Amino acid sequence: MEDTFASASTPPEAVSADELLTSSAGQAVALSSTDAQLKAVLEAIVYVTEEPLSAIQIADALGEPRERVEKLLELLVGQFDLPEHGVTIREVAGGYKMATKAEHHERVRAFVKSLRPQLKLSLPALETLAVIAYKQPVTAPEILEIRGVQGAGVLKTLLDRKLIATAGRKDVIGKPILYKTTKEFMVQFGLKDLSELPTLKEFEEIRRLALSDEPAASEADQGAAS
Amino acid sequence: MEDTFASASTPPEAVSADELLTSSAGQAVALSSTDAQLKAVLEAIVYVTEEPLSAIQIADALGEPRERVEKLLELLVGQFDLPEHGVTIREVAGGYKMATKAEHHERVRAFVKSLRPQLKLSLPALETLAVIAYKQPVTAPEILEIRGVQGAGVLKTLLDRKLIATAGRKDVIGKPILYKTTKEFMVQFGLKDLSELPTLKEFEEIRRLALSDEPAASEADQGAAS
Amino acid sequence: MSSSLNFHLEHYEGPLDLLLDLIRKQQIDIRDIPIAKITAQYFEYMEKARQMDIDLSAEFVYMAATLIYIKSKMLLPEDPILAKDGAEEDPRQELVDRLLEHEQYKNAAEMLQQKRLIEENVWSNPQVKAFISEDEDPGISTTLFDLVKAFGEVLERAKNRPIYEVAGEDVSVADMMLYLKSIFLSVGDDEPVFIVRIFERQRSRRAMIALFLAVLEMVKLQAVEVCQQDLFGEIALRRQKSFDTVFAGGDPVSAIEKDYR
Repeated sequence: MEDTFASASTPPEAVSADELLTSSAGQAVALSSTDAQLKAVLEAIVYVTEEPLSAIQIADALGEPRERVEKLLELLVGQFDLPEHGVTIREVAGGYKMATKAEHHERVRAFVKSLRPQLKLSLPALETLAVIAYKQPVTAPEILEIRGVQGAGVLKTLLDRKLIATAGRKDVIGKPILYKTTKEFMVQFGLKDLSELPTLKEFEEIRRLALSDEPAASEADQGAAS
Repeated sequence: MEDTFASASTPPEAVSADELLTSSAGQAVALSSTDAQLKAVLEAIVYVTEEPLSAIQIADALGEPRERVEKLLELLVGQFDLPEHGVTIREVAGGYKMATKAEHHERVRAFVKSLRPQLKLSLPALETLAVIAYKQPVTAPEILEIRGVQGAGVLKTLLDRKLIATAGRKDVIGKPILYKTTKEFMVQFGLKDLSELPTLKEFEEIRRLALSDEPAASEADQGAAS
Repeated sequence: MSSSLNFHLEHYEGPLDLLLDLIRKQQIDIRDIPIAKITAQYFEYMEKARQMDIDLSAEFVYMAATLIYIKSKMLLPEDPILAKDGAEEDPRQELVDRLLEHEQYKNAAEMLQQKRLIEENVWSNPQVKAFISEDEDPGISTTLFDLVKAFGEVLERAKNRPIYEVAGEDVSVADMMLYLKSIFLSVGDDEPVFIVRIFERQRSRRAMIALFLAVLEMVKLQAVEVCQQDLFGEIALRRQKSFDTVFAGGDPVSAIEKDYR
C-alpha cells in the first residue's frame, strides 16, 4: 500500500505523460502540448466563473478557434465525468459550470455552509413556471387560462428570483406584458437548454403507459404522489 | 430520494476504471474502489469549502481514519499538480484548498475582464436610471427631488455607459440639463420601444396579487410537502 | 349525505385540480367522464367546504355552473340538424381538453420539482472574486423588472419622506438646519452632500437665504465642513466627527432660532 503513493514530484522527462490524457471513453488521447496547456486554462476558467459560459464565449474571449475550444471542453467534461472525480463540469444553460457530483451529496453536505440559499418554490409557483417554460413568451391572462386559477401573485416571486423576465408586450387589446424564463431558470433547474424539457406529448405518453399497466402501476403512482 | 441520483452515478461494471488512477509520477496506481470513491468525495469537499480544511478535520467529519484521508489527499494533490490541470489543490494554513494555478492567472484575469459587458448597476445607479426611464426627460434636481438622496456621480456613470443622454435644457431658472434614456438602454433591457416598459400600475398589480396570494401559496406548499 | 368518496377536505388550488383528483382517484377514463357522478361529487366537496367555512374562489362556482350546463346538455336528445351535419361535438370535450392540458402542466411542474431536487444536492463554488479588483463595483445584475421595482421603491420612499414646508413664508434658519440634518442622515456616513443641488431645490429666495445661513451655522458649529473634490468641482458638505454631538440636544438649533428672530 505504501508504495502506491510513492514519489509525489514530477520528473521533467514525464512530459509525455502530460500529453497522454484519458478521454471519456477511457482511451488514451494524444494531445499536443499547446492543446494540453489550453485545456488547463479552460479548466481554470470554468472553475473560476460564476455563470455558465458557452464554448463560443470562452473561445472568443481567449481568441482561440471555437472548434478547438469546443473539442477541449468536451474532453474536459469527459475526464471529470469519470468516477474518480468528485467534482464535474456540467453543461447547463447553454454553458459549462463546475459543481460537485450529486451522488456524493450526503457526505459533502456537512461541509457546505450556506454556499447557496435554498430555493424552495410552492407548487403554484412551479406550475406557473412550467406554463411559462412551455408557452413562452406568454401573458399573465394566458397563464391564468391554463391554470384555471387566479394566481398571478406567484409571478412576483418568480420575477424576484429572476427565474422569469419580461419579454415585451403582446400585440392584443390591453397590450399585456409577456413573460419568458431566464438563464437563471436553466441554472437553477440544471437544464442544458430549453429543448431538454420533455415535450408535453411525452407526459401524456407516460400517463398512457402508466394506465395500460393497470392496476399495479397506477397504485404505485398514487403511492408516490401521496 | 436516493434513487433520483442513482442514474447519475457510475455503472458497476466501470469499477475497473475507477481503480486505475494515474499517480503523480505517471504510473498506474491501483486503488480499491472504496478508496477511489473516498478520494472523489475528498475532491468535492476541498472544492466546495471556503476555508482550507486540514486532513484531520476532514477525516473526523467523515468518520474515516486520518492516515487514509491524509494519503488520499496527498494523491489528490499530486494529480492536480500535473500540468494537464489548470486548478490545483494547495496546502495553505495547515489545510487543503482548491485554487487556480498561478501560471494561468494572466489569461484567467484577462478572461474575467472581458466578461464585463453584462449589465450590472449599483442600487443608486439603478434607481436613478429608473427615475429617468419613467420620467424622461428629467433634470438632475428633479431626480434628486424624487429619490430624496444625493446620488453623486451616478449620472456620470450612466452617461459613461451610454444608458442615458442629455436632451436639451429645461426652460426654468438655471436652465438645468434634461436627461433621457438611450437606444443602448433599450438594447440592454430588451425593449423594442419605451411603451414596452412595464407601467408602475402593472408592477403594483403584480405586487398586490403577490401579497394576497401569499397565504394560499404557503398552504398549498404544506399540502405538497405532507 | 352518504358518500362513496371519503375525502378529508383537501386544499385544491382550483376547480381543475379538484376535478382531476376526483377522476384520477376513481380511475375514471378522462375521455368518458360520468358527468352526473362527478358533478355530484364536486358539489359535495363545495358543500363540505361551505360547512367548514372555507372560502372557495369564484372559479369553483364558475366550474359548478359549467358542470351543470354540460350535464343538462347531455340529457337533451341529439339535435337532428347538427347530427345531419356530422357528429355533434361531445359537450364534455372542451372540459376534457382543459383537464388534460392542465394535467400536463402539473406533470411538468412535478418534473421541475424533481430537477430542482437534484440541484439542491449539487454545489458550486465559483472563485471569480479573486480575479475582480476591489475598486470595481460588482453591482447587481439588472433586469427590466428590477428597474420597475427600483422606481416603485423610490416613489414609496418619497411618499414616506417627511415633508419640509419650504414654500411658506415662515421658513427659518433652524428649519433649514434640521432639513440639512435629515439629508445627511439619509446618505451614508462619508457621503458628501452637494450643496448647489439643494439650493436648486429651493422654491423661494427666502428659503435659499435661510439655507445659506444654515450652512454657515453648521460649519461654525463644526457639524460639517465644506470641501471640493477637485478644482472647479462641485462644492460639497461633509459630515464632521462632531456632527452627532452638535445635534444631540437640539439646543443649538433652538438657540439659533432665537438668534434669528
